[in-house]
Amino acid sequence: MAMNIAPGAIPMDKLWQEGPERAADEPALMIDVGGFEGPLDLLLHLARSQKVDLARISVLALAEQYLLFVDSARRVRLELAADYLVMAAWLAFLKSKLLIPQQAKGDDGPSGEEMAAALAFRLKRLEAMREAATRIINRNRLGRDVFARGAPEHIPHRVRSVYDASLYDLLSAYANLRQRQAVTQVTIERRKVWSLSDARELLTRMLGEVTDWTALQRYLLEYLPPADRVTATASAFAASLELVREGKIEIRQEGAFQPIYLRNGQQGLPARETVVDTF
Amino acid sequence: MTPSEHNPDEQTEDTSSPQSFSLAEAERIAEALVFASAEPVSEDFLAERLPLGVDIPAVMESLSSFYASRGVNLIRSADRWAFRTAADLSFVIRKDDNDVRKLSRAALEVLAIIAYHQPVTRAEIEDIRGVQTSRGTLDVLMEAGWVRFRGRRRTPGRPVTLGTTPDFLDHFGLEELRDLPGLDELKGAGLLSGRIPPNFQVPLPGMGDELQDDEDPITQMDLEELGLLTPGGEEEE
Amino acid sequence: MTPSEHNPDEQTEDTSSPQSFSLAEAERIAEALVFASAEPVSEDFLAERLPLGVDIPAVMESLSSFYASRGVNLIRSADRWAFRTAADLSFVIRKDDNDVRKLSRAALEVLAIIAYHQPVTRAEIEDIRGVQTSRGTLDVLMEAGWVRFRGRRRTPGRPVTLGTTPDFLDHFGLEELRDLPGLDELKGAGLLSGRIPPNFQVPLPGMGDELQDDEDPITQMDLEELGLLTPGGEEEE
Repeated sequence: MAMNIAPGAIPMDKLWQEGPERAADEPALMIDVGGFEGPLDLLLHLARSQKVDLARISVLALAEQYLLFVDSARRVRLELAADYLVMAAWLAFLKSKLLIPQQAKGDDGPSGEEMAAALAFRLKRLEAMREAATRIINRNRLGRDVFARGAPEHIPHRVRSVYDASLYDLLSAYANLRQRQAVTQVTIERRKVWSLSDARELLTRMLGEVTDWTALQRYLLEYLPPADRVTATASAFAASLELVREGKIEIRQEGAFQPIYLRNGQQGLPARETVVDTF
Repeated sequence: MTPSEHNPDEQTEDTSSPQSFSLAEAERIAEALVFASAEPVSEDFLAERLPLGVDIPAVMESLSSFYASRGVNLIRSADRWAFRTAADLSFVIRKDDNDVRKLSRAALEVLAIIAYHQPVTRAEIEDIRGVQTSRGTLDVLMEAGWVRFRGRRRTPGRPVTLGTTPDFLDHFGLEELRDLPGLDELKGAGLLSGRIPPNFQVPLPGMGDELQDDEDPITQMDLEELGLLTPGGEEEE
Repeated sequence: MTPSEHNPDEQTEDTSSPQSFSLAEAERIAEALVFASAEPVSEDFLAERLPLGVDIPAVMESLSSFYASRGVNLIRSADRWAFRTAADLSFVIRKDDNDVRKLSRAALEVLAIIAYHQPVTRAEIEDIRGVQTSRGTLDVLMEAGWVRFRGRRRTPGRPVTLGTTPDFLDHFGLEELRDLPGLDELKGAGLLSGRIPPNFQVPLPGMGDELQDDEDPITQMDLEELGLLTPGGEEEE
């Protein structure tokens, strides 16, 4: 086919082509995850490869690209940081929302479209900050393009005080001191576990304003390496119980070993009983 | 052989009466004070050393326009004044042992976010970047003297807010924060307006697999206690 | 509005042909070079950086006479050029010769401990630092006006408690003591690194001036004992 794009013409394409003929020792992924500053950075990179204005990217396509990336990373047993996996779970959730036709309006939190718009906004904002950073650093910098008096004669001082010290001096002196004095502890090698607070944070964040029953864990576990699943399940379950107790979420299970459904507690009311006064 | 003639009559005694004090003389003194210093000099500092009643902003404006076309310019940054070599001459002056700090990409990004979004909390920076700020990135920026703790946000937890310093403006040749490149467009595009609408939620960073220092890992024991693992239970695949 | 206009046409391409290179431009460059240099500058140094054929002595003479009447003079000494404040203005420059002194590390540490742990006694400071605090260190902090006696602890020996002053807040740009960064922020800024013991805490400084329950006010007698007032002396505020 004449229109066929040569493999590798778009560098990102290599990523998705896992030719079976690839030598076993050849790295399957051309993307070095270490080169990315987190999942949002990776998403931005993928979005750019769509070669359209960020305002017009297809979030669905983007989510699919990302999930594909995570899948292929897992296939070559590339260890991905939890951040990437959480994003994968969230995108899988988003994808399912985007694919399911919108239900009755207004009763179940943000629609898939709204969530997609939020993601697009964040990508745009990150890109804008990147550009701003470049513009700042390319300004005429003191000591590189513009120079101060090389042989100053007198350093003016602040009014009133004879001594000078910055807050930074003060804080680093304090931090150093305290750290010096802190008893050195024997460190035991960390076991790879998801702590309760990891799980708690994760659940809270993923659930967000989602008010309909969702088996969120399903999305998450799918993207966790098998070795992490037990610890993640345990922690997530324990954390969800804690969140239920605090009234932050509600939980439902049809029967033993059935999926656990979660949703935001109290439909936006604060966890504690609130006395509603009339003003 | 010093060309600076010592004019005794310039050292007027009655510096208290402003009208007897010529603008030219005020300019000489202001010029000398700023010129002598490597650091920018505040108008307060000048006011302390100039006779009462001297219109310092006027003196500085006049000096600044006088120097505008010269090899050395009088620049204002964060309401402080400094002489700096003209930017177009950098090609001659540029030194080989240029000691300008190299910033990592992460540090640069964090610096930009702090500059454009200040006062900004660490959590907000992470929200924008979608990744935890590694330890030391902020330290680099603070040590450079470009970023400082500003205060605390009056929200639960009272998180510390960050902002830039006058040295940041000086280093990047900005007169004030409003001169940040593209600030207005970014604002207009709603990209600086703090938070994403509250019903939008995207997972935030913070899930780094490293345990926080103030938490302990869940142990096998804990899991057994919670009834999540049968004692000695096998791992399921 | 930066006064340093970037005039692209000033950066002439054909710097090799001396006649096309204006004297004014040579002056601008020479002026900037002398200004930015940490050492007095030789004419050879200038010649290396200016186009061939530029009459350096003429350029310098012209600059030097231009600056002769200004607050800053361009002077030659031992065939090298440097800017110096006009001699007749040294009275302004040297007005107060008390150079700002940097606080010693010990003083910074003690100050920080007082800030975070106030009200704190001398013994407690030594306990935290693990070394004795020399007399001079506290004196320096008192002299700077950042530390004050708050009261006496109601414990055996009734040790004097120390705290910070409003000037301290002012100098470090804090609105209140509670603005001092806490453990998380110190960690986040990379100021605390590595593994930190789980019981490690950074105290949240109290609200300030009111005496705590176990503190007594300092009396006239106390001040006399501390040698801060001569017996019967007036109280200074």
